Amino acid sequence: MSPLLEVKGLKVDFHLENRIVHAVEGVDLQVRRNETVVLAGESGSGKTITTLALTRILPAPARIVAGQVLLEGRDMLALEEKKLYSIRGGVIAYIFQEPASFLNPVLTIGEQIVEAVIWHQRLGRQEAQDQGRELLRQVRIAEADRVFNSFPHQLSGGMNQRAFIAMALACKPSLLIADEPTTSLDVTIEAEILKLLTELKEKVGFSLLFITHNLAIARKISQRIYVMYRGRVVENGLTEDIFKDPKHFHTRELIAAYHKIGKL
Amino acid sequence: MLNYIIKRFLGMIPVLFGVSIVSFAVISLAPGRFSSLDQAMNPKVSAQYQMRLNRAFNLDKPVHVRYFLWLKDLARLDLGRSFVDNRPVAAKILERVPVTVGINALSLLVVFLVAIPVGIRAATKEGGAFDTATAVFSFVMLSVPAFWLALLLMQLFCIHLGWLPISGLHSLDFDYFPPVRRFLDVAWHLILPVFVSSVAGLAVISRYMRSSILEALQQPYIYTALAKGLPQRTVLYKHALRNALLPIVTLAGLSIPGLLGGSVIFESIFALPGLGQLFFQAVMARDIPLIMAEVVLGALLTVAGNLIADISYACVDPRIRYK
Amino acid sequence: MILEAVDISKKFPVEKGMFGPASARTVALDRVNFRLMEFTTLGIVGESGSGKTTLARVLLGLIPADSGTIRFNDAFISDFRKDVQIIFQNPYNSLDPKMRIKDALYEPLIIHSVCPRREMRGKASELLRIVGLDDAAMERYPSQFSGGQRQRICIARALACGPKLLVLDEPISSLDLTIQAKLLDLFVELKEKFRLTYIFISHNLSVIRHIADTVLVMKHGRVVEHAAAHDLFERPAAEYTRQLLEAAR
Amino acid sequence: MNVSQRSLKRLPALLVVFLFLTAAQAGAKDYGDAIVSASVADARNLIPMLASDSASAEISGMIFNGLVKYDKDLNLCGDLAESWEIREGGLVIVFHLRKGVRWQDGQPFTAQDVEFTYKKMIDPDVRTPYAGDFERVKSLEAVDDHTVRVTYKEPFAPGLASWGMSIVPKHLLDGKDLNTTEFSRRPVGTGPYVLKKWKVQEKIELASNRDYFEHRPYIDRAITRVIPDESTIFLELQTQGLDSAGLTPLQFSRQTDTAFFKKYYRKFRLPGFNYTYMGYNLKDPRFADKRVRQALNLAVDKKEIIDVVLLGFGQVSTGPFVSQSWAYNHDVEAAGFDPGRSRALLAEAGWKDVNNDGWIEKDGRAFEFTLVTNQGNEQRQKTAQIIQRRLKDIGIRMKIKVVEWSVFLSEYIDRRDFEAILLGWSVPREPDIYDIWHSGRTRQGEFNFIGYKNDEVDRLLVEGRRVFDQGERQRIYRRIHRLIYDDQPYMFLFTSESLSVLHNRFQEVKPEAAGIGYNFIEWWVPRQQQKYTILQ
Amino acid sequence: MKDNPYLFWGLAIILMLSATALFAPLISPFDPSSIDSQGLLMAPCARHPLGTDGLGRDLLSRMIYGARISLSVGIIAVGISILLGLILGSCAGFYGRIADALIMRFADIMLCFPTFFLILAVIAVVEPSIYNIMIVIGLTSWMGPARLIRGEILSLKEREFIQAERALGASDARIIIRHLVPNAVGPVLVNATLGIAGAILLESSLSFLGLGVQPPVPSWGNILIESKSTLGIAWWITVFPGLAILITILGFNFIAEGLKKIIG
Repeated sequence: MSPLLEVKGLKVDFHLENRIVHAVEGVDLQVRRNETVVLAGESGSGKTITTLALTRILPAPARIVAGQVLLEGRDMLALEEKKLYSIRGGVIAYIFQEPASFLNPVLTIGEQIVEAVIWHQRLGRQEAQDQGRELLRQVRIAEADRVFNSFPHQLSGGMNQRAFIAMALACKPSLLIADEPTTSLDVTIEAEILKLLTELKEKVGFSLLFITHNLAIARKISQRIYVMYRGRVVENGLTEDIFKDPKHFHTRELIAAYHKIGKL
Repeated sequence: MLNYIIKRFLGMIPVLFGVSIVSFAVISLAPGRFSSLDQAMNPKVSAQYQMRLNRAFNLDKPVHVRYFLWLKDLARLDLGRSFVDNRPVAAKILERVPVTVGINALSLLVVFLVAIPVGIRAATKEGGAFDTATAVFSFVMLSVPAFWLALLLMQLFCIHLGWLPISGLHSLDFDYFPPVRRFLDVAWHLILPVFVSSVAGLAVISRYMRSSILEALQQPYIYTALAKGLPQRTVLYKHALRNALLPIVTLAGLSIPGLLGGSVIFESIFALPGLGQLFFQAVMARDIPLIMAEVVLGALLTVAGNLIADISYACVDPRIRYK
Repeated sequence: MILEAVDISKKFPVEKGMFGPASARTVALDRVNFRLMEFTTLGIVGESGSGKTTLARVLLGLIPADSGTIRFNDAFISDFRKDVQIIFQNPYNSLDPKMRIKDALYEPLIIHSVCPRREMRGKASELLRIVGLDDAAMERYPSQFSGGQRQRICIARALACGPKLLVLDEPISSLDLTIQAKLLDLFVELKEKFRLTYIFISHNLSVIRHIADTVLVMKHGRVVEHAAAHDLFERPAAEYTRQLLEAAR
Repeated sequence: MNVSQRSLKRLPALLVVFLFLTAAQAGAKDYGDAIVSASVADARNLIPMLASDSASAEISGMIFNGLVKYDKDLNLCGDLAESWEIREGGLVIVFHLRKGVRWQDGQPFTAQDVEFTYKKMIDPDVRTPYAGDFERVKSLEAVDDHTVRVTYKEPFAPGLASWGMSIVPKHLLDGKDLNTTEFSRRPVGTGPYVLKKWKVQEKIELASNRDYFEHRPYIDRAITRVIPDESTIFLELQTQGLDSAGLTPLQFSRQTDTAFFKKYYRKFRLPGFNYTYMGYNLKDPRFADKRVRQALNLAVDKKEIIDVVLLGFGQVSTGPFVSQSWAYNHDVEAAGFDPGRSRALLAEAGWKDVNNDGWIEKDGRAFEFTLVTNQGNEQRQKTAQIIQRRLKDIGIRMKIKVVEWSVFLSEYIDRRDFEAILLGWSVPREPDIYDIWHSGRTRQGEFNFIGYKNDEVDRLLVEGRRVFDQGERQRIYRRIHRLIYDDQPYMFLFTSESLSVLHNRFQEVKPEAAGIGYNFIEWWVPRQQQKYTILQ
Repeated sequence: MKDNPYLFWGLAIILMLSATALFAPLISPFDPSSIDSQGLLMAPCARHPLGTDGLGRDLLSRMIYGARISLSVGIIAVGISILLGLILGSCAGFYGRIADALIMRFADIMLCFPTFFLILAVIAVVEPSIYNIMIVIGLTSWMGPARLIRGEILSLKEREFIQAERALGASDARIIIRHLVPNAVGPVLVNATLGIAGAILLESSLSFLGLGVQPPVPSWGNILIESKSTLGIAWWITVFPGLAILITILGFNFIAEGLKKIIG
């Protein structure tokens, strides 16, 4: 069965004032339906840029130089901008690292969820709000109404991230990209969020592309791992194979650090 | 909210008190006293007249006594009478307020209505022709001395082309015009003054808006908005603009005191009966009650303006409103 | 015993927004007691808001405690500012951006007149060598270094005046795992070489397990458990400790 | 001519209009139009006795009348008084008031109004600057409704001219506090014009008084616009925004000889009623020496100052009077410009350039002094700079200090704290200059601040006040003129001419000694040239 | 330098003007105060490239000497206001609480007064020579820099490298001089260049009110004001000084913009 998402030879350059930086130098990866894939790598390895390139929401200086992003056979990079609107949020959704800074500080949580629902599913405002509150309950937020009307700075990191997940799943995407969603959270809350994500994946059914530098998490939730180093995928395979028999020196370095201070 | 405002008002009292003391001291101790003589000295004006004036205006009493007398009157909200023509100071100020506030409000309106869209367009088309054009305009307008610009524009538009009236607020037979014509007449007279007085503001606010929008567009929550598939327009006008407008609200609040600050030069060139002129003439003639009234009024407005700016900022930015 | 903290407490006023009541206060530290043995590493673990950073700052005298006392054993700590140093979490914030590395290293040397002016360059390059950096770093500015390198420079600066006790407030938490591993080794090496005593604060249990001799678990400003590292990880006494361990596995 | 006019008024309005139409061709004057002039400052108080600033004085002068006024040849003639008699050797003046005169609110004008005005003038609570002359009156008595008898403590010649002071209506002001009454903003007088509208700091509009006792003025409205900036006034002139305005020498000579101005305006160059002088502090030993003062006078070329500063629109001043006044002594010759004699005179007084460093000294001290003048008067500052350079030529170092007006009065003039000042006097029609030159007038706040004392001048000044006969007074004041010029207490510099421009649609404007405004009520504008006609 | 056009052009303008001011006596064709009663109001011609004024004085020479006055008024006035602002601002920022409240309240009081009122009050006591004008403008415009520096120091004080310095045992004075001020100097410099522009404008407005530099000493401000009455026939006396002020302020604004780019 063809994979949900297939990335071929993706290259992204950064045009800075006086020099060009090759952030992504030819990445190939696949994500099948309902599969959890981890994209592991240290800071500066180009993992975040790769995921942002998939739906072309790159920062200004970045330019996609080469490659294809096939989503159910259609190449995202060739699509006209207007056509991408329905894909972003509708087919591919994102969760980011610090929920507080990735949520608009002057809009309520409810408003930020509702606007996506209205835009994608053309619902009336009242209907959209009901659906929004239901989404918050779905991500196990007890006082859904209070949170619906609160602002991001009034909620804890964990609560904001739950709201963020609700927002991402508002339009039932088939691929959820999570970029280090729990790195800035406390250990206990991190565990809860990971548990929530896996449960929702089973219940709702979507593929998960999980980006992290923490191999403990990678081992816990993923079937397959891609290891990125300096803009290239240096190794990929089933999770257990990578842990047992890492081939690339950087993977080995990662595994060694994991065994030393990564796992308990 | 209320106890915050009360706290701020209580905070104001010392400032206003300080202002009144400093200004009373400055104007009383500064050399030069009130005198009715014009610069063309008229020998017919007798000498005792000056003595009578000094006695009438308590100028012969020591400074601190006079200050308390003034304070006592202020407590009864009586701002006293102007030395120059003995009219109540409050009336003299009130009759000038509409002109000064009117022009300042108009130019503030022009500034915010024009500068914000200009700033947005310059930001969204960064580096484009429009952006560089507005940048050059802003720089030049920031650097041009306002009264020099006024003189040149007057020479061009009023004398050379004759399109605009030179000075004053109304045409000669304004009182006999029908209402509509009256409105047009005043508007016609205000074109040049409002333009000249809003030029600097336009430059500052459009540059400020441009950098504020550019900064907002680089914030992380913009990626979230894009990731949700929202169109470019919504991302710009709902997410970025609302955050970018926050500092502008403060700027608007802070320019409230300016509303009452008439510019002396401006009003004398365009012969507009504003507060700037009144204050300058009062200071030159050492008309103490009038000076004190305007200084305290100005101080009250400055402090009130700061409060309004803070409150408006809080109303607009939820991060400050609730913790 | 190098240091003893007795009933340290500290409250912070909370800003309840511009219009809320200003009087509400949260508890940062609530009667914290512990003893620190010389040449050992005390690990302090707790989630954000548990008061571990506040404790570090109180120990360094950067923030005054509301009540309680810190007694130093003057056999070890004779000159407080010289003998006790701190390393912060965010490497991008703990070096003066406008100052060359050479001058940053000279600061402690000048303040405590560790050596005469002409020997300072030598001393500085020796310090850099100790933390694994070369002389080229001298003339460059902090912005020209990676996070890991900057943290090494901070360590060099802390060692400049020959401290006895180093308080490490999440020193490696914001770095990549591989670099965290290397820095941990450096800390261990330095502790032996200079016979130092550490207070190592982290929210990462595996890092604490790796380096700490005894561990202090904190929650909402109170010490929940204080035990030898081995005992704590095998047989956690407090319920909260068990929860933490469970979540991390 | 007056009687026929009055009867016309009683005819119903419509008929009157008809008569005008028929009368127009017969060379009779047309009514209507408005004259727009500008003032740098707004009026402050329109009660004549309180109007100390020039703007207020001008406006109230059109709304009120005094008992007497000056005619075109600067002689006193009757205004509200038809005639007057001087009795008991000048001790008593009896005024016979004009009959049938009405206040602008219809009430009749009587002697009671004159008595009321007099009482208010000497009332200490009324802040009038002009009380001086009236305090010399021993008693004033309204013999009947139209006769007033004024008795002086001693003969006081200037007393007659003082009755040029406007008379105020008793029935409107009796019992009111003149300093604060609203009357100052809504005056009611007997004069040719009525206050119609006063928009503060914008404009004051006067309408013609149909029942004016002489005759109804031909120009319906006199509007004064307040324009604080001189250059803005001139700009308004260039677009016919104003009908009349004063001009600076530069504007008069260079900026108004354009086709536009020749087509629409008439220029007037009239003798001024002022003189500018450099006053020495006579208590300063250097200036106490008359030879030094005369030497300084010779060192400065007044002609050059007039050419550069006034562009020739002025005359060299030789004393405290203006040439068109009968008191002026035409035999007094200006000393002329002679630096050589000036150096000689200075040497005679002991001032020589001993170490020939270019500056003259005496007993080791260089001749150095500071000239103080006031801010805001460009002509005085330019004059000071020219004097500075001329005195440099004879080795005297003069510094210029420009000070703000009210500081100038209180810190320098009142305190006599100056070495030399550059100032000007406006010269009233009445030649009595007792207050400036009499040695008794040197106390604080009084006008003989240079401290001038000349017994003969003192005696003549007192004499000039007692004598009523103009011939006799002329002889006295001409003598005073000679004596003062010889003493050189002031270096008399120049009298600047009053330059003005008037729109040429106004007819019957004849410049005389008293200027052009004396017959303002006669001015008229032919109907087709009228510019500001509004439907009443 | 090339990649920062604003700074380049700004410095070019100001250096050219400073040179003119410095070598005024050498390059000025005439003595600025020599009165020539024959040459009144001559249009720009070979002998007088910028024409002559109402007293027949050569405009070019007066403009050159005027540059000296206007520039020095701007620079010295801002020097005083920055110095005062630096001292008061850093005390308020660093020592906080009472010092902060006192200094800031005093600034509030001073800000309530219209500038020319403060200036008039001082000028009335001390006659308006050039130096007094500079001092007065300086004394009445320190509030802006003080607030700016206080804000900078308040934010810097919390930064960790200051805490580290404290931990090292550095004295307050050392921290202020070695660390706080160098880091705060960037924005202050920008504020200073804008301040100079403001001071030059203020001097010309003061001349308008008769309070500026007193004739015969030429400053662009008082040349411009004297030209008001001859605008119609002698346009050059109004246009050139105005242009000179415009270009000078433009130069300083460019430098400010350039500096902003450098300090980021």
